[in-house]
Amino acid sequence: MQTFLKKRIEIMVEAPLVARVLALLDERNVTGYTVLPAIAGRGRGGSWHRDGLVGQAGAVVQIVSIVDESRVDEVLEPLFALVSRQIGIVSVCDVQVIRRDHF
Amino acid sequence: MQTFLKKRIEIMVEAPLVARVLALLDERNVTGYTVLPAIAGRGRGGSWHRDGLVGQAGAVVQIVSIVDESRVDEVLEPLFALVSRQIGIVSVCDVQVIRRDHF
Amino acid sequence: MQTFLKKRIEIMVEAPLVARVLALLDERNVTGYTVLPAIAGRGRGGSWHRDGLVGQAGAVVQIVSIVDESRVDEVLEPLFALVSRQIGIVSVCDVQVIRRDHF
Amino acid sequence: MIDLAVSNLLSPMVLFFVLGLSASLARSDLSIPEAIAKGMALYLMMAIGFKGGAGVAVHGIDSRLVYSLLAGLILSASIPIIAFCILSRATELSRVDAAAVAAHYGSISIVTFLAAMQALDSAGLRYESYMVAVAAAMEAPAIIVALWLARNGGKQPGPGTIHEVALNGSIVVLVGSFAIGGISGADGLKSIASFIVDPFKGVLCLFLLDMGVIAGRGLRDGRRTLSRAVVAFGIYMPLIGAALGMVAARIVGLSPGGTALMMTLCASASYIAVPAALRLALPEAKPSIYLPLSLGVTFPFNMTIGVPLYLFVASMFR
Amino acid sequence: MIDLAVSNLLSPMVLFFVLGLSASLARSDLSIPEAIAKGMALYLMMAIGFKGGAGVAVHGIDSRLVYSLLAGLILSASIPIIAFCILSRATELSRVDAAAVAAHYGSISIVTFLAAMQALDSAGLRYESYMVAVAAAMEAPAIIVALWLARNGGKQPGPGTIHEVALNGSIVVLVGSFAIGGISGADGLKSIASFIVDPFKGVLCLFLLDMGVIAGRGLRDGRRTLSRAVVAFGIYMPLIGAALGMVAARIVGLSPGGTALMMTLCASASYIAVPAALRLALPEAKPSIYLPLSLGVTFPFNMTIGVPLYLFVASMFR
Amino acid sequence: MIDLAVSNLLSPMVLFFVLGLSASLARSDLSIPEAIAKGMALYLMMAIGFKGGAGVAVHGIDSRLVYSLLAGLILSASIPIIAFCILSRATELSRVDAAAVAAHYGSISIVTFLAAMQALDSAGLRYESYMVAVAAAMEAPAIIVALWLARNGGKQPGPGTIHEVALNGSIVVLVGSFAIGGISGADGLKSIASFIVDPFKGVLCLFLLDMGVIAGRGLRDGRRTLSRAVVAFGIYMPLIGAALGMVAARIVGLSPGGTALMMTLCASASYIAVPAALRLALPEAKPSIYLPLSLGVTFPFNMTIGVPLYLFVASMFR
Ligand SMILES: Nc1ncnc2c1ncn2[C@@H]1O[C@H](COP(=O)(O)O)[C@@H](O)[C@H]1O
Ligand SMILES: Nc1ncnc2c1ncn2[C@@H]1O[C@H](COP(=O)(O)O)[C@@H](O)[C@H]1O
Ligand SMILES: Nc1ncnc2c1ncn2[C@@H]1O[C@H](COP(=O)(O)O)[C@@H](O)[C@H]1O
Ligand code: NA
Ligand code: NA
Ligand code: NA
Repeated sequence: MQTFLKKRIEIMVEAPLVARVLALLDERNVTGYTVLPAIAGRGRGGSWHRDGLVGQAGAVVQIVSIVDESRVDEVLEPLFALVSRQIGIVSVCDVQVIRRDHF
Repeated sequence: MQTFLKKRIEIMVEAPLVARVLALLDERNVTGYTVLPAIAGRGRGGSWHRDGLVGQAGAVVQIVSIVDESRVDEVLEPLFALVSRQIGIVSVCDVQVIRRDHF
Repeated sequence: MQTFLKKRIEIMVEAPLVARVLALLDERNVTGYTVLPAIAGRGRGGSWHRDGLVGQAGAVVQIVSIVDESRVDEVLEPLFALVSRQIGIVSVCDVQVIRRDHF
Repeated sequence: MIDLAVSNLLSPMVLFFVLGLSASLARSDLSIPEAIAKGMALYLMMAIGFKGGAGVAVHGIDSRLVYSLLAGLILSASIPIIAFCILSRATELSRVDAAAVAAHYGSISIVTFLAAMQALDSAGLRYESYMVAVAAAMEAPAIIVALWLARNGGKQPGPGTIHEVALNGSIVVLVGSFAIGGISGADGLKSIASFIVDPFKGVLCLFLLDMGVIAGRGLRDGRRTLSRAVVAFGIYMPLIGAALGMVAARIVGLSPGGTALMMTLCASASYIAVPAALRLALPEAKPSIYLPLSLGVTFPFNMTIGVPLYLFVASMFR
Repeated sequence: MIDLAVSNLLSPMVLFFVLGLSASLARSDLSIPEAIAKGMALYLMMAIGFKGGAGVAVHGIDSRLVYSLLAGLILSASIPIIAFCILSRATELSRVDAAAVAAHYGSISIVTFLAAMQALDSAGLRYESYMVAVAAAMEAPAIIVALWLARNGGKQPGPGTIHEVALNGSIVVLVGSFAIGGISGADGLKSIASFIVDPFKGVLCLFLLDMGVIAGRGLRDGRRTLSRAVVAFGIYMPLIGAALGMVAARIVGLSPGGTALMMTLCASASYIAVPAALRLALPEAKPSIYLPLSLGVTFPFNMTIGVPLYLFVASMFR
Repeated sequence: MIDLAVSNLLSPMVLFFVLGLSASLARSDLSIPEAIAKGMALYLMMAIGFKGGAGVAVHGIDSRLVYSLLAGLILSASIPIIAFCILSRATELSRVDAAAVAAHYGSISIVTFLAAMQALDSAGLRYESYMVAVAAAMEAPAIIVALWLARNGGKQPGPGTIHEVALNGSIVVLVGSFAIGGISGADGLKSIASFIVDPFKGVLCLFLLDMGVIAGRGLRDGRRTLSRAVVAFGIYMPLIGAALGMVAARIVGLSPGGTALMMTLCASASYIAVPAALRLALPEAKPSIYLPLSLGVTFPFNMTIGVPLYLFVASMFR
């Protein structure tokens, strides 16, 4: 089956920042993204857990966006600027997709 | 440590379709899969959010299945047929696993 | 934009075991990890679903940790020992990150 | 009339709905966790089902019960045809989209029904307990008719779709609780009244706060995707439905309260069960049309203007 | 007897359980969000713990309290041994699987206990308030005995496992609320009665709807993985447990109501705390055997036939 | 005094808080699903808002309402400045961290406020209904002042941040319910009293169980990250705040109950709204300092020692 090479950008970012990251992706005309919840984690700044009434501070959310290779840099630069002062991890990997037109 | 090359299939599909996708994977004797919830997203058809009482329409769910390379095509063809009329994104990437027998 | 090669370790493990896996990662001084919930799945041991009052037995949780290549083996060996008697799948893939110092 | 409308508009129920709607339009981050909203929906289904069943057990089965069910089925099957004809003429929607929208208006919104019941209680108007069963009966038929309209003789919905709609969780709870209420009767009701009767209205207020937020989101989406003609349809179609419901209720001989409920059922549009079914059975239809229309236009219209209007009209048959 | 059984079977509580079970078997998508189910479970634990503690505060500490706790501990430790012997002889299960199943039957199901308490309330039978504490005491010992059976002198459960079981969230809430109820007494109970007493029965109904769905899922899984001999064990073992519980209750001198509760505790099998503990301490045992057996066979059996039977037997000691 | 303190410490409310705290410190896995905790928080906001509004509708608008709001605003803006000065001198915190901590103490903890209201009810002390509005008014100003302190003339918080804080979901529900309560008045309150009044205290108990768990987690984190000087600040700062609140309440002429509430508001520190706002507006400040301090030190201190102390002091003005 024919597949096409794209990039999967995975952003783990602290919850209060999510709205800004999504606004950034919208601005850059990324075709789409999906936000996944996380329940716990640990980083250099300590550990967190989502049970109970907790505010957004500390908690992390995962954003996945599959984009064309040609768009990657255009998205990473401003993401880096945004995330550098905040809590956030951005990783990119190669994926094969079956519908070219979608991205 | 010795690892083995497998393929990680990631399917993001609208929630009402999940049962059909899983039935398809079962039919093709995929050894296993895991379904992860999503909380929000945006695509060409607009954005959605899972808070509040929302129906399944619009919401997306992520299905992850790690399979042997030899099985990939066998799974992708019918998945493509199923997803092509619906909302769904299928991506495949290479992964190394530590237990060969499991997949 | 300059990026750096790291490894993304993805662990799907039965819920009762999560605390032990995280303790192991802490012990090995992994810089961070994030735990994502799953809602359903199927493997050789049957299928499960998180709706309703269900205990932890059977349910699976996903742990994602991005680490430096040099640390991978150090983490995989004990993970393998831990997971081999239990329910768990460990996979590793290449990713590019934008902040080198973080891992 | 004005009294009724004002007292309905100033009831805590409607005020909480408006609060949610305004918060959502002002882009507040107010939101109710999905699990809580689903839990409240289950509770409301269980409560009205049980109360309806217990009511039937107490008052006995009415010969009108069967006629009302029949009327509901016929209305739910014929309203989509009317809606489809109107949409084909008055709007630019494609055949498939028109059929999909039509399905929503033939089916019902249980929350609107709840709001009408609560308004009747406040106004001291009585209604037939079995109207809950009529509501359940009206959920599904519209979908089948709409699929037939969309395909116009093409391939029919598989038995899978019908099974999925008929055994939909919320219908099972509603019908099941109705049956349990019928078996348990007044004693059963008394034994769990402090769970399903006393806090009911308060839970409904909190639930409507959530529905207001959701409706506001629908309204915002709708601004971008709906044409004027389609928005107008979302406002006059409930009135047409209500008129048909009124005629049917008079023929069956329902009480004024029952008439108001039948009008509300016909006027309301589904936004949970039908969209999910259509994504499977009619994936070509665009959710970005039918969801905002039903949720962002018709639902708020009914909550604020529709329901007091139907009550007023029905109360003239006293 | 037949009266008691019928009135129990037709109580809203059991009917909601059956509704959930049937919906699940008919493959309806009815489901209760995990968070809601956990919230209700917490509520039920808090409520029965508090009421039990307040009851003890009012009626004073009974010398039988200590004997009952002791009896519970001994039963919870010895029932697994009996179950293990039977399973080794009557079924094809491996040593490890037999030990794992045995652990479930020595421990208890708090939901079955709740259903029995509610049935006693409906039948107007009184019981000792401290039976809640007995229930808590019976959660853990069976696990330790079963691990010893599985290993037969091999490596013992680490202190980690025991700590995890003993400080398990639901035991903490149950025992903690019992203590708080004991400290707060009748005044404390009065001040929060409209939360933990009045809506209790209704919440239990909704909770049992969920448990029915889960049990139905267990039953479906069990059809594939359980042999006849194992299924049979899931039905006669509760009766053996109940008989032992009855003897112990008579020796301790419990009231008829307390006897029925002790029988229910011994007859019921755990499906939350024990499975989770065993996944850590005995990972070789197959969850696909012990989960469906406890949840899909024994739990529905106790809910429908077991509990009214134990009540009937216990009520003969009046 | 000792009577009041003991009866407060032995109230179910505080006991459930202590249960959660102990369970968390003993590393039990007790936890309440996030959705349930958020649902309860919404419920509590809705209930106190509505009751406050209905209270104002019944008793009429007091000239002191405006003065109290003003006093609240001034206190919320000036306490951070005092806190900042103390922190700069008495602790090793950086300018930015000191400003961030100061923001928390200028803002309020609504749960502490609820606990104080409940303690007043138990003690039979009355308070002004509009204190709820004062609480809402005190949420935000401290943040703006703290940002100014951190930047000291640098770039100011964008309108985005202010919008986010002011339209924060919980403030919207609190203020909105207050308005709805004011419009609906006594009749509205009566119609939903069995939801928002009767079970209130019980829900608060369950909620405080959760808050105890969270506070325990904060306490555990704090052990590692907080210096002694900072922990001490978390205990004496509430007393300074309470003293200021007392003076302001006397000037405005609040009742003893209202005085106790004003003291509690000034003494309490935010741990939800402010941390979230600061992550956006002041990301350089370390959450690992302000979260454990507010949640793990000041909150438990107020719940156990602070609130009864403020009540005692305020009750001397009778
Ligand atoms: N290497 C990593 N892999 C996966 N998630 C991480 C990693 N590092 C940090 N995180 C997540 O990001 C959050 C904040 O990290 P930090 O800024 O290092 O405290 C953590 O609590 C984790 O949820
Ligand atoms: N490029 C993408 N990367 C990740 N998720 C996507 C992407 N495109 C679409 N999605 C998800 O799929 C849903 C439907 O997409 P669409 O069919 O484009 O409207 C969106 O709401 C997203 O949750
Ligand atoms: N190949 C796979 N890909 C993704 N998830 C899997 C896979 N195999 C198993 N799982 C997950 O691991 C759980 C236990 O698998 P098993 O031990 O094979 O029964 C399943 O219920 C799935 O959630
Ligand atoms: Na309709
Ligand atoms: Na037992
Ligand atoms: Na304060």
